[in-house]
Amino acid sequence: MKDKKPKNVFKEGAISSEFIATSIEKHQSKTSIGAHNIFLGQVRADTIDNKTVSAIEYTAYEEMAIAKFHEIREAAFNKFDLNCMHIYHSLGKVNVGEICMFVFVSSPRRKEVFKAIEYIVEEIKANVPVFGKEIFEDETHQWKVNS
Amino acid sequence: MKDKKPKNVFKEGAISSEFIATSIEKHQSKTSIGAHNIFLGQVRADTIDNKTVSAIEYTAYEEMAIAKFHEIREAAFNKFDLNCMHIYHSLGKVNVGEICMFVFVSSPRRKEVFKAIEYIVEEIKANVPVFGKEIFEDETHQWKVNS
Amino acid sequence: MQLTIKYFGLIAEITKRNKEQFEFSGTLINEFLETVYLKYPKLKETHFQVAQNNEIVSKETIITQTEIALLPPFAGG
Amino acid sequence: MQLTIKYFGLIAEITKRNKEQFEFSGTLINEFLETVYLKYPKLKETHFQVAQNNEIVSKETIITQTEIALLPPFAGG
Repeated sequence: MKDKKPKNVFKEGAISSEFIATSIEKHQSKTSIGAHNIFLGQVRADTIDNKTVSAIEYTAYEEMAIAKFHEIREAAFNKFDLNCMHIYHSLGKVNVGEICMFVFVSSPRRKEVFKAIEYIVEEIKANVPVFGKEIFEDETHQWKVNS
Repeated sequence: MKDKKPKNVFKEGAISSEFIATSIEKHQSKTSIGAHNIFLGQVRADTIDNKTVSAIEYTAYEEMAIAKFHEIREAAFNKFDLNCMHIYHSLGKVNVGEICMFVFVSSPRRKEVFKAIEYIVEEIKANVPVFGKEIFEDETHQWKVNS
Repeated sequence: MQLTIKYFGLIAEITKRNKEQFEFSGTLINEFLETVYLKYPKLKETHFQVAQNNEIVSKETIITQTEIALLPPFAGG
Repeated sequence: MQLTIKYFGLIAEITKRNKEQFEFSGTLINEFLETVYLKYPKLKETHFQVAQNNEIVSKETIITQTEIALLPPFAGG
Protein backbone atom coordinates (compact mmCIF):
# COMPACT_ATOMS: atom_id res chain seq x y z
CA MET A 1 0.00 0.00 0.00
CA LYS A 2 2.16 2.80 -1.32
CA ASP A 3 1.11 6.35 -0.78
CA LYS A 4 2.58 9.64 -1.77
CA LYS A 5 1.61 11.85 1.14
CA PRO A 6 4.19 12.23 3.92
CA LYS A 7 2.93 10.60 7.11
CA ASN A 8 3.63 11.79 10.57
CA VAL A 9 5.60 8.94 12.08
CA PHE A 10 6.10 10.57 15.47
CA LYS A 11 4.35 9.34 18.58
CA GLU A 12 4.44 10.94 21.98
CA GLY A 13 6.24 8.68 24.47
CA ALA A 14 7.02 4.96 24.21
CA ILE A 15 5.52 2.64 21.58
CA SER A 16 3.44 -0.01 23.32
CA SER A 17 3.37 -3.73 22.54
CA GLU A 18 -0.42 -3.42 22.06
CA PHE A 19 0.16 -0.87 19.31
CA ILE A 20 2.57 -3.28 17.62
CA ALA A 21 0.10 -6.16 17.96
CA THR A 22 -2.71 -4.11 16.43
CA SER A 23 -0.43 -3.17 13.56
CA ILE A 24 0.41 -6.84 12.91
CA GLU A 25 -3.26 -7.79 13.07
CA LYS A 26 -4.22 -5.20 10.47
CA HIS A 27 -2.05 -7.05 7.96
CA GLN A 28 -3.93 -10.32 8.22
CA SER A 29 -6.40 -9.26 5.56
CA LYS A 30 -3.55 -8.66 3.12
CA THR A 31 -3.23 -12.19 1.86
CA SER A 32 -0.51 -11.59 -0.70
CA ILE A 33 1.93 -11.01 2.16
CA GLY A 34 4.21 -13.95 2.97
CA ALA A 35 6.79 -12.35 5.24
CA HIS A 36 6.95 -9.51 7.74
CA ASN A 37 10.03 -8.07 9.36
CA ILE A 38 9.82 -5.81 12.38
CA PHE A 39 12.65 -3.80 13.87
CA LEU A 40 12.23 -2.39 17.36
CA GLY A 41 14.62 0.05 19.00
CA GLN A 42 14.62 -0.28 22.78
CA VAL A 43 16.17 2.20 25.22
CA ARG A 44 19.23 0.62 26.81
CA ALA A 45 20.36 1.19 30.40
CA ASP A 46 23.91 2.07 29.35
CA THR A 47 26.40 2.84 32.10
CA ILE A 48 28.76 5.75 31.41
CA ASP A 49 31.28 6.84 34.08
CA ASN A 50 29.37 4.86 36.71
CA LYS A 51 26.08 6.55 35.88
CA THR A 52 23.23 4.55 34.38
CA VAL A 53 20.80 5.84 31.76
CA SER A 54 17.21 5.76 33.02
CA ALA A 55 15.44 7.32 30.00
CA ILE A 56 16.00 9.09 26.71
CA GLU A 57 14.12 12.25 25.88
CA TYR A 58 13.70 12.57 22.12
CA THR A 59 13.26 15.76 20.15
CA ALA A 60 13.32 16.28 16.40
CA TYR A 61 13.47 18.89 13.71
CA GLU A 62 10.03 17.60 12.86
CA GLU A 63 9.47 19.23 9.50
CA MET A 64 12.76 17.96 8.09
CA ALA A 65 12.38 14.59 9.83
CA ILE A 66 8.99 13.97 8.25
CA ALA A 67 10.41 14.89 4.83
CA LYS A 68 13.34 12.49 5.38
CA PHE A 69 11.09 9.66 6.57
CA HIS A 70 9.06 10.17 3.42
CA GLU A 71 12.16 10.04 1.19
CA ILE A 72 13.34 6.85 2.89
CA ARG A 73 9.89 5.34 2.45
CA GLU A 74 9.75 6.16 -1.26
CA ALA A 75 13.30 4.91 -1.84
CA ALA A 76 12.55 1.62 -0.06
CA PHE A 77 9.40 1.05 -2.12
CA ASN A 78 11.45 1.61 -5.26
CA LYS A 79 14.31 -0.67 -4.23
CA PHE A 80 12.37 -3.58 -2.74
CA ASP A 81 9.21 -5.54 -3.54
CA LEU A 82 7.13 -4.50 -0.55
CA ASN A 83 3.40 -4.68 0.18
CA CYS A 84 3.60 -2.18 2.98
CA MET A 85 5.89 -0.26 5.24
CA HIS A 86 5.26 1.52 8.53
CA ILE A 87 7.65 3.64 10.56
CA TYR A 88 7.00 5.07 14.02
CA HIS A 89 9.41 6.98 16.24
CA SER A 90 8.90 8.30 19.74
CA LEU A 91 9.20 11.91 20.81
CA GLY A 92 9.46 12.93 24.44
CA LYS A 93 10.56 10.67 27.27
CA VAL A 94 11.04 6.94 26.78
CA ASN A 95 12.22 4.93 29.79
CA VAL A 96 14.82 2.16 29.63
CA GLY A 97 13.30 -1.08 28.40
CA GLU A 98 10.64 0.75 26.40
CA ILE A 99 10.36 0.85 22.62
CA CYS A 100 11.36 4.10 20.87
CA MET A 101 11.26 3.00 17.22
CA PHE A 102 9.07 0.55 15.29
CA VAL A 103 9.77 -0.24 11.64
CA PHE A 104 7.51 -2.78 9.94
CA VAL A 105 7.89 -4.07 6.37
CA SER A 106 5.88 -6.74 4.55
CA SER A 107 6.49 -8.50 1.26
CA PRO A 108 5.30 -11.56 -0.63
CA ARG A 109 8.81 -13.02 -0.13
CA ARG A 110 11.22 -13.11 2.76
CA LYS A 111 14.43 -12.08 0.96
CA GLU A 112 12.96 -8.64 0.37
CA VAL A 113 12.07 -7.91 3.97
CA PHE A 114 15.56 -8.65 5.27
CA LYS A 115 17.16 -6.23 2.83
CA ALA A 116 14.45 -3.60 3.27
CA ILE A 117 14.45 -3.50 7.08
CA GLU A 118 18.20 -3.01 7.30
CA TYR A 119 18.18 -0.35 4.61
CA ILE A 120 15.38 1.61 6.28
CA VAL A 121 16.83 1.45 9.78
CA GLU A 122 20.30 2.51 8.62
CA GLU A 123 18.86 5.37 6.58
CA ILE A 124 16.84 6.59 9.56
CA LYS A 125 19.85 6.47 11.85
CA ALA A 126 22.00 8.39 9.36
CA ASN A 127 19.60 10.94 7.90
CA VAL A 128 16.67 11.74 10.15
CA PRO A 129 17.20 14.71 12.52
CA VAL A 130 16.14 13.16 15.81
CA PHE A 131 18.04 14.05 18.97
CA GLY A 132 18.28 12.05 22.18
CA LYS A 133 19.02 13.31 25.65
CA GLU A 134 20.20 10.40 27.79
CA ILE A 135 18.94 11.07 31.29
CA PHE A 136 20.87 9.39 34.09
CA GLU A 137 19.44 8.17 37.36
CA ASP A 138 20.93 11.21 39.16
CA GLU A 139 19.03 13.58 36.77
CA THR A 140 22.20 14.66 34.92
CA HIS A 141 22.26 14.01 31.19
CA GLN A 142 24.35 13.68 28.06
CA TRP A 143 23.47 13.86 24.37
CA LYS A 144 23.30 10.56 22.51
CA VAL A 145 25.20 10.13 19.23
CA ASN A 146 24.34 7.31 16.84
CA SER A 147 27.16 4.91 16.09
CA MET B 1 19.63 -15.81 27.96
CA LYS B 2 21.26 -18.85 26.47
CA ASP B 3 20.09 -22.25 27.51
CA LYS B 4 21.18 -25.71 26.63
CA LYS B 5 17.95 -27.66 26.74
CA PRO B 6 16.05 -28.07 23.44
CA LYS B 7 12.78 -26.17 23.58
CA ASN B 8 9.60 -27.21 21.92
CA VAL B 9 8.99 -24.44 19.43
CA PHE B 10 5.80 -25.90 17.99
CA LYS B 11 2.41 -24.35 18.63
CA GLU B 12 -0.93 -25.78 17.58
CA GLY B 13 -2.54 -23.52 14.98
CA ALA B 14 -1.78 -19.89 14.10
CA ILE B 15 0.44 -17.63 16.21
CA SER B 16 -1.64 -14.71 17.51
CA SER B 17 -0.64 -11.06 17.60
CA GLU B 18 -1.37 -11.10 21.35
CA PHE B 19 1.21 -13.84 21.80
CA ILE B 20 3.76 -11.71 19.92
CA ALA B 21 2.88 -8.63 21.99
CA THR B 22 3.34 -10.56 25.25
CA SER B 23 6.67 -11.81 24.02
CA ILE B 24 7.83 -8.26 23.23
CA GLU B 25 6.64 -7.04 26.61
CA LYS B 26 8.60 -9.69 28.48
CA HIS B 27 11.79 -8.17 27.09
CA GLN B 28 11.23 -4.75 28.59
CA SER B 29 12.90 -5.76 31.84
CA LYS B 30 16.06 -6.72 29.93
CA THR B 31 17.61 -3.29 29.82
CA SER B 32 20.83 -4.24 28.06
CA ILE B 33 18.81 -4.84 24.89
CA GLY B 34 18.96 -2.03 22.32
CA ALA B 35 17.47 -3.70 19.24
CA HIS B 36 14.94 -6.40 18.47
CA ASN B 37 14.23 -7.99 15.14
CA ILE B 38 11.13 -10.05 14.52
CA PHE B 39 10.42 -12.19 11.49
CA LEU B 40 6.87 -13.37 10.88
CA GLY B 41 5.87 -15.88 8.24
CA GLN B 42 2.29 -15.34 7.04
CA VAL B 43 0.27 -17.81 4.95
CA ARG B 44 -0.17 -16.39 1.46
CA ALA B 45 -3.28 -16.84 -0.70
CA ASP B 46 -1.26 -18.07 -3.68
CA THR B 47 -3.17 -18.88 -6.85
CA ILE B 48 -2.00 -21.99 -8.71
CA ASP B 49 -3.85 -23.13 -11.85
CA ASN B 50 -6.78 -20.85 -10.98
CA LYS B 51 -7.15 -22.32 -7.51
CA THR B 52 -6.44 -20.20 -4.46
CA VAL B 53 -4.80 -21.44 -1.28
CA SER B 54 -7.08 -21.02 1.74
CA ALA B 55 -4.89 -22.59 4.45
CA ILE B 56 -1.73 -24.57 5.04
CA GLU B 57 -1.74 -27.62 7.26
CA TYR B 58 1.68 -28.10 8.85
CA THR B 59 3.15 -31.36 10.05
CA ALA B 60 6.69 -32.09 11.18
CA TYR B 61 9.08 -34.86 12.02
CA GLU B 62 8.95 -33.35 15.48
CA GLU B 63 11.82 -35.12 17.16
CA MET B 64 14.26 -34.19 14.39
CA ALA B 65 12.78 -30.70 14.01
CA ILE B 66 13.29 -29.92 17.69
CA ALA B 67 16.89 -31.14 17.45
CA LYS B 68 17.45 -28.95 14.38
CA PHE B 69 15.85 -25.88 15.96
CA HIS B 70 18.19 -26.41 18.91
CA GLU B 71 21.26 -26.66 16.65
CA ILE B 72 20.25 -23.45 14.84
CA ARG B 73 19.73 -21.71 18.16
CA GLU B 74 23.15 -22.73 19.48
CA ALA B 75 24.87 -21.78 16.22
CA ALA B 76 23.20 -18.35 16.20
CA PHE B 77 24.24 -17.66 19.80
CA ASN B 78 27.80 -18.54 18.86
CA LYS B 79 27.86 -16.45 15.71
CA PHE B 80 26.08 -13.31 16.91
CA ASP B 81 26.03 -11.17 20.05
CA LEU B 82 22.47 -11.87 21.16
CA ASN B 83 20.67 -11.35 24.46
CA CYS B 84 17.87 -13.70 23.53
CA MET B 85 16.28 -15.67 20.76
CA HIS B 86 12.83 -17.21 20.43
CA ILE B 87 11.48 -19.39 17.67
CA TYR B 88 7.88 -20.57 17.27
CA HIS B 89 6.36 -22.55 14.41
CA SER B 90 2.78 -23.62 13.88
CA LEU B 91 1.58 -27.18 13.48
CA GLY B 92 -1.88 -28.01 12.15
CA LYS B 93 -4.03 -25.69 10.12
CA VAL B 94 -3.13 -22.03 9.60
CA ASN B 95 -5.48 -19.96 7.44
CA VAL B 96 -4.32 -17.43 4.87
CA GLY B 97 -3.36 -14.15 6.51
CA GLU B 98 -2.43 -15.87 9.75
CA ILE B 99 1.08 -16.15 11.20
CA CYS B 100 2.79 -19.56 10.98
CA MET B 101 6.31 -18.67 12.14
CA PHE B 102 7.65 -16.17 14.67
CA VAL B 103 11.39 -15.63 15.10
CA PHE B 104 12.51 -13.02 17.64
CA VAL B 105 16.12 -11.96 18.31
CA SER B 106 17.42 -9.26 20.63
CA SER B 107 20.87 -7.73 20.98
CA PRO B 108 22.54 -4.71 22.53
CA ARG B 109 23.25 -3.49 18.95
CA ARG B 110 21.24 -3.43 15.76
CA LYS B 111 23.88 -4.81 13.34
CA GLU B 112 23.72 -8.15 15.12
CA VAL B 113 19.96 -8.60 14.89
CA PHE B 114 19.86 -8.08 11.11
CA LYS B 115 22.49 -10.74 10.49
CA ALA B 116 21.02 -13.10 13.07
CA ILE B 117 17.41 -13.00 11.89
CA GLU B 118 18.30 -13.77 8.29
CA TYR B 119 20.66 -16.57 9.30
CA ILE B 120 18.07 -18.20 11.56
CA VAL B 121 15.18 -17.97 9.08
CA GLU B 122 17.26 -19.36 6.20
CA GLU B 123 18.55 -22.21 8.36
CA ILE B 124 15.01 -23.11 9.44
CA LYS B 125 13.76 -23.09 5.84
CA ALA B 126 16.64 -25.31 4.69
CA ASN B 127 17.10 -27.74 7.56
CA VAL B 128 14.00 -28.20 9.69
CA PRO B 129 11.69 -31.06 8.62
CA VAL B 130 8.37 -29.23 8.50
CA PHE B 131 5.87 -30.11 5.78
CA GLY B 132 3.06 -27.97 4.44
CA LYS B 133 -0.12 -29.09 2.75
CA GLU B 134 -1.56 -26.16 0.80
CA ILE B 135 -5.32 -26.53 0.94
CA PHE B 136 -7.26 -24.85 -1.85
CA GLU B 137 -10.71 -23.33 -1.55
CA ASP B 138 -12.16 -26.37 -3.36
CA GLU B 139 -10.68 -28.73 -0.71
CA THR B 140 -8.05 -30.15 -3.08
CA HIS B 141 -4.44 -29.72 -2.02
CA GLN B 142 -0.79 -29.73 -3.05
CA TRP B 143 2.41 -30.04 -1.07
CA LYS B 144 4.38 -26.87 -0.53
CA VAL B 145 8.10 -26.77 -1.32
CA ASN B 146 10.34 -24.02 0.09
CA SER B 147 12.10 -21.89 -2.51
CA MET C 1 16.55 -56.64 12.51
CA GLN C 2 13.25 -54.86 12.80
CA LEU C 3 13.19 -51.29 11.45
CA THR C 4 10.55 -48.65 12.08
CA ILE C 5 10.10 -46.40 9.10
CA LYS C 6 8.31 -43.07 9.37
CA TYR C 7 6.58 -41.28 6.50
CA PHE C 8 5.72 -37.59 6.27
CA GLY C 9 3.75 -35.25 4.04
CA LEU C 10 3.47 -36.37 0.44
CA ILE C 11 5.27 -39.63 1.29
CA ALA C 12 2.71 -40.53 3.95
CA GLU C 13 0.00 -39.72 1.43
CA ILE C 14 1.47 -42.30 -0.93
CA THR C 15 2.02 -44.98 1.70
CA LYS C 16 -1.32 -44.17 3.37
CA ARG C 17 0.26 -44.48 6.81
CA ASN C 18 2.64 -42.54 9.06
CA LYS C 19 4.85 -45.41 10.06
CA GLU C 20 5.31 -49.13 9.81
CA GLN C 21 7.78 -51.86 10.64
CA PHE C 22 9.97 -53.82 8.24
CA GLU C 23 12.10 -56.88 8.81
CA PHE C 24 15.50 -56.10 7.26
CA SER C 25 18.74 -58.06 7.17
CA GLY C 26 20.95 -55.82 4.99
CA THR C 27 23.38 -52.99 5.80
CA LEU C 28 22.79 -49.82 3.76
CA ILE C 29 19.92 -47.34 3.45
CA ASN C 30 19.91 -48.12 -0.28
CA GLU C 31 19.28 -51.82 0.26
CA PHE C 32 16.50 -51.07 2.69
CA LEU C 33 14.85 -48.68 0.25
CA GLU C 34 14.66 -51.52 -2.28
CA THR C 35 12.46 -53.38 0.20
CA VAL C 36 10.28 -50.30 0.62
CA TYR C 37 10.02 -49.74 -3.14
CA LEU C 38 8.70 -53.29 -3.55
CA LYS C 39 5.75 -52.33 -1.42
CA TYR C 40 5.37 -48.74 -2.73
CA PRO C 41 6.67 -48.57 -6.32
CA LYS C 42 5.45 -44.97 -6.59
CA LEU C 43 8.09 -43.84 -4.09
CA LYS C 44 10.73 -44.58 -6.73
CA GLU C 45 9.56 -41.55 -8.70
CA THR C 46 9.07 -39.35 -5.64
CA HIS C 47 11.66 -36.98 -4.28
CA PHE C 48 12.54 -37.54 -0.64
CA GLN C 49 15.48 -37.51 1.75
CA VAL C 50 16.29 -40.12 4.36
CA ALA C 51 16.93 -39.25 8.00
CA GLN C 52 18.62 -41.42 10.57
CA ASN C 53 19.30 -40.29 14.13
CA ASN C 54 17.84 -36.82 13.36
CA GLU C 55 20.25 -36.22 10.47
CA ILE C 56 19.77 -36.34 6.72
CA VAL C 57 21.98 -39.17 5.45
CA SER C 58 23.06 -40.32 2.02
CA LYS C 59 21.66 -43.54 0.64
CA GLU C 60 25.07 -45.18 0.97
CA THR C 61 24.95 -44.81 4.75
CA ILE C 62 25.04 -47.85 7.02
CA ILE C 63 21.89 -48.32 9.07
CA THR C 64 22.76 -48.00 12.76
CA GLN C 65 19.39 -47.02 14.22
CA THR C 66 16.08 -48.83 14.37
CA GLU C 67 14.18 -45.75 13.15
CA ILE C 68 14.45 -44.35 9.64
CA ALA C 69 12.36 -41.47 8.25
CA LEU C 70 11.46 -40.59 4.66
CA LEU C 71 11.17 -36.82 4.32
CA PRO C 72 9.63 -34.95 1.38
CA PRO C 73 10.81 -31.37 0.62
CA PHE C 74 10.70 -29.01 3.61
CA ALA C 75 8.13 -26.23 3.75
CA GLY C 76 8.71 -24.61 7.15
CA GLY C 77 8.38 -20.91 7.81
CA MET D 1 17.03 39.96 5.24
CA GLN D 2 15.60 38.47 8.38
CA LEU D 3 16.58 34.85 9.07
CA THR D 4 14.97 32.50 11.53
CA ILE D 5 17.49 30.11 13.02
CA LYS D 6 16.41 26.95 14.82
CA TYR D 7 18.46 25.15 17.44
CA PHE D 8 18.12 21.53 18.54
CA GLY D 9 19.45 19.22 21.23
CA LEU D 10 22.88 20.16 22.55
CA ILE D 11 22.87 23.31 20.40
CA ALA D 12 19.62 24.55 21.96
CA GLU D 13 21.14 23.82 25.35
CA ILE D 14 24.05 26.13 24.53
CA THR D 15 21.91 28.92 23.06
CA LYS D 16 19.26 28.47 25.76
CA ARG D 17 16.50 28.86 23.18
CA ASN D 18 14.94 26.86 20.33
CA LYS D 19 14.89 29.61 17.75
CA GLU D 20 15.57 33.25 17.20
CA GLN D 21 15.75 35.81 14.43
CA PHE D 22 18.84 37.43 12.98
CA GLU D 23 19.20 40.34 10.61
CA PHE D 24 21.65 39.22 7.90
CA SER D 25 22.91 40.91 4.76
CA GLY D 26 25.47 38.36 3.47
CA THR D 27 25.23 35.42 1.08
CA LEU D 28 26.72 32.19 2.44
CA ILE D 29 25.93 29.95 5.41
CA ASN D 30 29.53 30.50 6.52
CA GLU D 31 29.09 34.24 6.75
CA PHE D 32 25.88 33.86 8.66
CA LEU D 33 27.52 31.50 11.13
CA GLU D 34 30.11 34.19 11.94
CA THR D 35 27.23 36.35 13.14
CA VAL D 36 25.89 33.49 15.25
CA TYR D 37 29.35 32.73 16.71
CA LEU D 38 29.63 36.33 17.89
CA LYS D 39 26.61 35.73 20.08
CA TYR D 40 27.46 32.10 21.04
CA PRO D 41 31.24 31.62 20.94
CA LYS D 42 30.84 28.12 22.40
CA LEU D 43 29.19 26.94 19.17
CA LYS D 44 32.56 27.31 17.44
CA GLU D 45 33.83 24.27 19.33
CA THR D 46 30.61 22.31 18.97
CA HIS D 47 29.91 19.82 16.21
CA PHE D 48 26.77 20.53 14.22
CA GLN D 49 25.40 20.42 10.69
CA VAL D 50 23.36 23.10 8.95
CA ALA D 51 20.03 22.39 7.27
CA GLN D 52 18.29 24.58 4.73
CA ASN D 53 15.04 23.59 3.06
CA ASN D 54 15.04 20.22 4.87
CA GLU D 55 18.47 19.26 3.54
CA ILE D 56 21.90 19.18 5.15
CA VAL D 57 24.01 21.75 3.27
CA SER D 58 27.70 22.60 3.27
CA LYS D 59 28.83 25.82 4.85
CA GLU D 60 29.69 27.20 1.41
CA THR D 61 26.04 27.09 0.37
CA ILE D 62 24.15 30.24 -0.60
CA ILE D 63 21.29 31.07 1.73
CA THR D 64 18.03 30.93 -0.23
CA GLN D 65 15.53 30.30 2.56
CA THR D 66 14.50 32.35 5.54
CA GLU D 67 14.82 29.39 7.90
CA ILE D 68 18.15 27.75 8.82
CA ALA D 69 18.58 24.98 11.39
CA LEU D 70 21.64 23.97 13.41
CA LEU D 71 21.57 20.24 14.03
CA PRO D 72 23.74 18.31 16.49
CA PRO D 73 24.54 14.62 15.81
CA PHE D 74 21.50 12.46 15.12
CA ALA D 75 20.35 9.91 17.67
CA GLY D 76 17.18 8.43 16.17
CA GLY D 77 16.17 4.79 16.50
